[in-house]
Amino acid sequence: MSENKSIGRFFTENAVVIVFVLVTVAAIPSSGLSIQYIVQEMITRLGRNTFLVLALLLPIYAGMGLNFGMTLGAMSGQVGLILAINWNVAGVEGLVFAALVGTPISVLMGYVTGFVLNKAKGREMVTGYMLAFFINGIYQLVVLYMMGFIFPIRSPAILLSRGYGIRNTLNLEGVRQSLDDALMLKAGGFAIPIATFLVIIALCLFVIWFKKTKLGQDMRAVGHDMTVADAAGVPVDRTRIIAIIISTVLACYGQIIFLQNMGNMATYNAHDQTSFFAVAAILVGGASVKKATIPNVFIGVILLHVLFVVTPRAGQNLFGSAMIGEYFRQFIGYGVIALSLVLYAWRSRQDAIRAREGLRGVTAAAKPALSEGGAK
Amino acid sequence: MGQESPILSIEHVSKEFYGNVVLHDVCFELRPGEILGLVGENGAGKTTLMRILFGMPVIAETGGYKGRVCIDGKEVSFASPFDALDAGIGMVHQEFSLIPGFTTTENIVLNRESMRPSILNDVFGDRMSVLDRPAMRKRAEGAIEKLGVKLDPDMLISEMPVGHKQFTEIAREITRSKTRLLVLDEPTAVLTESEAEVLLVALRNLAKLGIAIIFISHRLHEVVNVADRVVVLRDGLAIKDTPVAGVTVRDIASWMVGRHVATERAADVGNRGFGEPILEVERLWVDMPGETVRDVSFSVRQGEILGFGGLAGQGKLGVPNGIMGLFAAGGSVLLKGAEVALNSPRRALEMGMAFVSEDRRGVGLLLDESLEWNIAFTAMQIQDKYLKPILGGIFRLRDDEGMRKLTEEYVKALDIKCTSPRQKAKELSGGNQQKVCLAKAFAVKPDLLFVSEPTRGIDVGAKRLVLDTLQRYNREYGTTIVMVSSELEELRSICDRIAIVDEGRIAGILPPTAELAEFGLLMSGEAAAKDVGRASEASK
Amino acid sequence: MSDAVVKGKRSPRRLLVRLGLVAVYIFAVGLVFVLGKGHTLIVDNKDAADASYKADDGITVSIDRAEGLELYKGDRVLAKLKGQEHSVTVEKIDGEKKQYRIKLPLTEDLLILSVPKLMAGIEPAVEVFVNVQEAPKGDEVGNSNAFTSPGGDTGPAGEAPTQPPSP
Amino acid sequence: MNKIKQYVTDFGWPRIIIFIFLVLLFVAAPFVKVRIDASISDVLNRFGQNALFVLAMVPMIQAGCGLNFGLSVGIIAGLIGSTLSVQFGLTEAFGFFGAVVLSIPFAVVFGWFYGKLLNKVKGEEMTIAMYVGFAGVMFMCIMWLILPYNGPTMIWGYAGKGLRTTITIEGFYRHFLNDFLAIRIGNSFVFPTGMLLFVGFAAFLMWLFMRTKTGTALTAVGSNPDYARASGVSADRMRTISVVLSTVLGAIGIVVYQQSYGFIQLYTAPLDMPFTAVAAILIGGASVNKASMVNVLVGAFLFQGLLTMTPSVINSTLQTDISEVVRIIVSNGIIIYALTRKTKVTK
Repeated sequence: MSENKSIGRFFTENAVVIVFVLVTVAAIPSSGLSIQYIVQEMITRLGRNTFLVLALLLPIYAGMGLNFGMTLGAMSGQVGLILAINWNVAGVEGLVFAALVGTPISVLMGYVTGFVLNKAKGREMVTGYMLAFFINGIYQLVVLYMMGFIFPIRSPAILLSRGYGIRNTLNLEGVRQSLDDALMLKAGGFAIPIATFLVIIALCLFVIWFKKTKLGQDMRAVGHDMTVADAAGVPVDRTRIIAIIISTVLACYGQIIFLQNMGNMATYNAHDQTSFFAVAAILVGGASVKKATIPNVFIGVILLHVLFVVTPRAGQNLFGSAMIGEYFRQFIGYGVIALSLVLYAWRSRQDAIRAREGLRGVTAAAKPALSEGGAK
Repeated sequence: MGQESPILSIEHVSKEFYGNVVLHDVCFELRPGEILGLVGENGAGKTTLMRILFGMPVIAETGGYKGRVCIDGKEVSFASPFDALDAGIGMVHQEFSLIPGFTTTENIVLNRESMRPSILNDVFGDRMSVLDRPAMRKRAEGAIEKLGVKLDPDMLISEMPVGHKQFTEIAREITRSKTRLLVLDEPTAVLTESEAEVLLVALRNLAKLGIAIIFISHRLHEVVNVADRVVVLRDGLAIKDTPVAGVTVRDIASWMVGRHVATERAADVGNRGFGEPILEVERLWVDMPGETVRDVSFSVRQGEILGFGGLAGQGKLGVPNGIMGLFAAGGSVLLKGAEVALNSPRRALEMGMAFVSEDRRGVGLLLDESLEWNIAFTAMQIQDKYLKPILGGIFRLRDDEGMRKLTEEYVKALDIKCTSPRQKAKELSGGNQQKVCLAKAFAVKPDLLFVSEPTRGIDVGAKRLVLDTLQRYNREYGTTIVMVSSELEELRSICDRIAIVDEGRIAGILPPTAELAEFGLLMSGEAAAKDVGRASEASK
Repeated sequence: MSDAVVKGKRSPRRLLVRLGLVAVYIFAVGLVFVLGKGHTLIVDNKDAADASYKADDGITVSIDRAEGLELYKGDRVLAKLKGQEHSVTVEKIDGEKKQYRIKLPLTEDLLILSVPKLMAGIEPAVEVFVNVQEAPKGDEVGNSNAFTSPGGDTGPAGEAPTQPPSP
Repeated sequence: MNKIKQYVTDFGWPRIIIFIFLVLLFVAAPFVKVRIDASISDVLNRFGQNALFVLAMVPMIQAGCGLNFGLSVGIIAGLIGSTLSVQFGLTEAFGFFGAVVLSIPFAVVFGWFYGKLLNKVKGEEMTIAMYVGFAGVMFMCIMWLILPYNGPTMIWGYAGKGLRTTITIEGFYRHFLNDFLAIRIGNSFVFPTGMLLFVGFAAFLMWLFMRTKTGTALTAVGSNPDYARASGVSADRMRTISVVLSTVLGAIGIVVYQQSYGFIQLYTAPLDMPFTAVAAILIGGASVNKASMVNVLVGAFLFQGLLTMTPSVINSTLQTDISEVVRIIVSNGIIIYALTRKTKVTK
C-alpha cells in the first residue's frame, strides 16, 4: 500500500524537483549575486507570477492536464488593460476596471476552450496549445487592426501612428505597481507587496474551499474516471468546461497582476510565454499532469525563478556570455516540461503493469488482504 | 413471506435481435425479501433480460421488446438506467464502476453526496453547495451496517481487495433510500471462496430487510445456498421456475445445458485415430484480463480437433491467447517436441501455429485496410510471401498482384461476400469478417490452428459455414485445430475431445458424446475437484 | 442524500440575486471608472492676455495635501490627479493661505488651472487645455511571429530575423 | 449526389474553403497589379523549400505516432550537417551533398533516441514531441555559441567566436538545386527544376518505401497495433523506424530549404518550422492518423500558395500587413480542426 514507498519510487516521483534544486544550487555561487538580492527578487516574482500559476490547478483536478489554453485568459486581461489605459483609469481602480472588463471576455474564451477540449479528449494539452496560437491570431486581428478602426480608441497616445492598431509596447504608467504599492511593507531591507500577497492568499483559500464543494468533488470524480463519473450521472463535459472557464478567468486576473508589476506591456508578445512559465513553474514544483497542490505552486515559482535570476549572470561569469544563461534558462524551462511529461506518461504505464501483476493469482493475494482489511 | 404482492413481475417478455430470438415469452415474479437465482449458459438471455429491466438504450434501438414489465403491478418501461434507479431498482455490475482514487464513503455516495447550501448557490447553482462529509460518512456506515460486513469507510478503493470493492458497489446501491430490488450479475465471479461466503451472508441480511434480490451466478451451489427460488433460462426460454428447496445442483446443471435437439455430428467424430501429440502444454498460466488462466496442462494429437468450453470469464480464452504470445504467460509449451518461446507472437507464428482471435474487430482485422492486406499481411511478415524483388533484389516491394490472387482464391473458397478484394474490411458483415480472419490464418498454412469463438456474433447460416470450413481443413489438410467456444453445441458437433475450463483450470476433458449434465457440472465448478485427475489422464 | 439539497433551480429569489449581480457588475464598472479616472492638470501662474487678472510672483500650490508646487510668475507645472473633486491650497510668500475647491469634468484628460483666476474668483478657473497632440512617432509593430515563437524573449533584441523574406 | 457529399465531408470544409480562397487570390491578383508569373514562380519556389518537411510528417502519421511536432529534432541535425559542410569549405555539389551526408548520421542517432522516447509515452506523443523539440532547439542555441566553429563567414566578427544567427551560403551551395536546369521565362518567372526534381525523387522513394515489407508493417501498426502485434510485428520497432525516417527527412529538408533561401538560420529559427509543416499536411487532407503522398503535395502547394499570395494580394488591396494574421489564423485553425476531429480509425 502507498504508505511504504521504496526510495527509488520516491526519486522517480520527485525527479524533476531534485534535478532542479541541484542545478540551481550549483548556479548560485557562480552567479556572484548576493542572497539579499536574490531574496528580494523572489519576493517580487512571487507576487508577480503566483496568481497565474494557481490558475492551472483546477483543470488538473478535472483531469484535463496542463491548461495551455490559459493564454486566452491572459489576452483577455490585456484587452482589459488596454481599455483601462485608453480611458486613463489609474491606480488600483484601473486594475479593477481592467479585471471587470476582462472577466466577460475570459468567460467566453474559457467556454470556447472547454468546448474545443471536450472534442479533443485525450489530447487536451496539444490542442490547448494550438488553440492559444489560433486565438492569438484573432487577438492580433482585433488589437492590431480593429482597434481605432472599428472599435473607437480615444487616446491617440496608444495608437500606432498609422491611426489604427495599438502600439507595440504600452506604458502602463497609470496603473504601474499600483497593487504592489497599495500596501508595501518595508522590513529588514526587503520590500514586501502585502496587498498582492493578500490577493494571492485569498485565491488559495478559494481553491481550498472550492475543493470542498459538490462541484469540486465532481471535478475530482471526472478527473479520476470519466466513464464512472458519467455512469453515476455527473455531467462530465459541463464540469470540464466549468473547470476551464474558472482557470481562464483566473489567468486573466493573473496576467493583470503580472503586468501591473512589470509596468509595461508588449502588446503582441506579453502573453506568448504566459503558459510556458506557469506550466514550467508548477511542474518544477513537483506537480504532475494529474496531481497538483498549492505548495507545488509556491515551491515551483521560487525554484524556477531563482534559476531564472541566477543563470544569466552565471552564464556571463562562466562562459563570458549572458546569452548562454539566457538560452540555458529557456532550455531548462522546456526541458523540465518535457521531462516531467515523459516521467508521468512512463510512470502511469509502469503502474498499470504493476496493477496487472497484482491480479496474477488473485486467489493467493486476496485472502490475507481480506482478513487484514476486515481487521480495520 | 411470499404472501404480499410481487414487487416485480415479468410477463410474457420476448425480444429478438435482427430476427434471431434471444428471449421468448419469459414470465416470473419476485416478492419483497425474496432472493431469486437466475441461471443459464452464456447467450441464454440473462443479460438481455436485465437490459430490458433497466431500460438500456440498446433495447429501444433494436426495436424494443414484447410483453410487460411491472413494478408493484404497474407496467413500466424505463427510458434510461437512471429512471430504473429512481424506481428503486439497483444493479451491481460484473466489472466495478468505482473510482479508485476515492474512499469507500465517497464511492458509496458518489454524485448523491450530502451537502450544505452555500451563499454562492444563488449565483452559480446548487453545485456550489459544500459537502457535508460527516453526514456522508454516516450514510456510508449505515449502508455497510445494513450489509453486515466490515468495511473501512475511509479506505481508498485502489488499496482494497476485490471483495471489498464488490461490497462497496452493493452498499452504493442500497444507500438509495428507495432501493427495493437489487440485481447482482455474477457478484461472486471475482471473489475467493471465503469472500463469496461473506457476500452470501450479506445478501441474506438484505433480504431480511425486505429487499428483493435477483442473483445471477454460474456457481450453482451458491444459488442453491442463497436463493429461495431459481429460474433457469435456456435459449431465451424460462424452462424452469421452481423453489430451491429440494433441488440439487445436478438438476439445475442438466436444465441449464439440456437440449432436446440432437446435434448432427460428423459420423466419425469421437472415434478417429490420431498421430503423435503435436502440442504439449504443461502448467500454463496466462495473465489475460478477465480470462485469467491459472494452471492448465493438456496435449493435442496430430490431426485432432480439441475443443475448449466453459463459461465466460473462466479462462478458456486465455489458453490460445497465452500460447500465441498475445498476453503475458508462463509454463512450458512444446510444439512437435520443440520448446515454444512464450510472449512472442512472431516465434509462435514462425513455428507453424496460427490464431483466429475472438476479438475480431480489435485484433483480428485491419478494419481500414483492404481484404488483400488483411489476408496476406501475416504471411508477408512471417514468411516473406507476396513480395517481389526490384532492381535485382536490392529491395523487395509488395506484390499486389499476388496478394489479389490469394485473396480471390479465398474469397472463392470460403465464399466471402464482398464487392472486390480491394474493399475495406470494416464494410463486411460479421460472418464475412470472420471468414477473412480464417483466410488470414489459413494463408500461413499452419500445422496447428487456434480458433477462438469462431461463431461469435454471426448469423446461423454463417456459423454452419465456418464450422464446416474448419472441419474441411482439418480433414483435407490434416490441420490440427484447437477450438475455443462458449457454445457447447458447436463444440460437440465437430470436436474430438472437449476440455471444460473453470476458474482458470481444466475442470475435465470429455468426449463429445458425453452426457450433457456432465458438461453442466464441470462448467459450474462442481465436480472440479474429482475431475482434475481424469483431465490429466485424458491428456496423457 | 441529494434530496437534502434545496432544489431551487428556478426559484425567483435566485433569479433576483443573479439580476442583482449584473446590476452590481455594471455599477462597479461605473464606480471604478469615476474614482479611478485620471486627469492631467496644468497648474499655471500667468497674467491674463487682457490683464483682467495678474499672476502673483511666488506661490506654493498644493493639491489634496500633496506637497506643494512652487510657482513663480509665468510658471506652469503638471499635476497628475485621480478623481474629479480636489481641494487646492494656495500659499503666498507672505504666508497668507487660502483653500479652494475645484471640480474637473469626468471625460477630459488634460486640463489647465489658472491660479490667478482662482484667486481672483474668475470663473471658470479650470478649462480644457487645447493643443493639437499627435502620437509620438517610431516604435511600429515589430515581430508578430507566425506561431508567436515560444522563443519570444530569447536572443539579443533584433538578433533573430523575424520572417524569412520570400526569395 | 451523396457521393459528392461524402467526399466533401471526408475532405473537410476548411480545406475546401482554403482552396477556394487561394483560387480567388490568384484571380484577384492581376486587378491589384500583382504579377501572376512572379507569384507562381514564388509559390513553386516555396513549395520546393518546404515540401520535404511536409513529407517528413508521413511516416510518423502512418505509424500512428501522430503529428511530428518535434520535427525540429531533425532540423537541428540538418543544421549541424550544413554548418559542418560550410566549416569544411565544401562548395556547390560537394557543399550540398556534403551537408546532406554529414547531417544524416546525426539525424539517425537523434531520431533513434527520440523514437525510443516516444515509445515510452504512447498517447502523449504530440505534446511531448513539441517540448522535446523546443528543448532541443534551446540546447543547440547554447551549443552554437560554444562549439569551436571558426569559419570567418560563420562566426560573430566582434566576439571572434560563436556562430552568427544567419550564415550566408553565398559561394557555398546557394541555389545549387534551384539553378540546376532552371527554366527562366521573362525576367520574373523562374522554374526551379532541380529542386522540384529532388523533391519529386524524395517523394518517390517514400512512395516506394511504403510499399516494402517494412512500409506495409508500419502502416499496419498505425492502422491497428494489436493486429500488427498478433501478426508478429513489433509496434515499437516500427514506430522507431518511422521516427528516424521522419527525422532524417527533416534534416535533408532544412538543407534544401537553405540552398534555396540562401542562408543558414540558427538559434531559435527552427522553433516554428514544425508547425508550418504540420499545418501544411493537414491542409493537404491528412488526418492525425492517415496521410498520403497526395496530401503532402496538395498540402505543401496550398499552404505555401496561401503564404505567398496573401501578403502580395491582400496587403496591396487593404494597404495593410494583415496577411500575417490571416496566416496565423488559417494555419492554426486547420491544426485545431484536425485535432478535434473524431479520429477516423475504427477500433
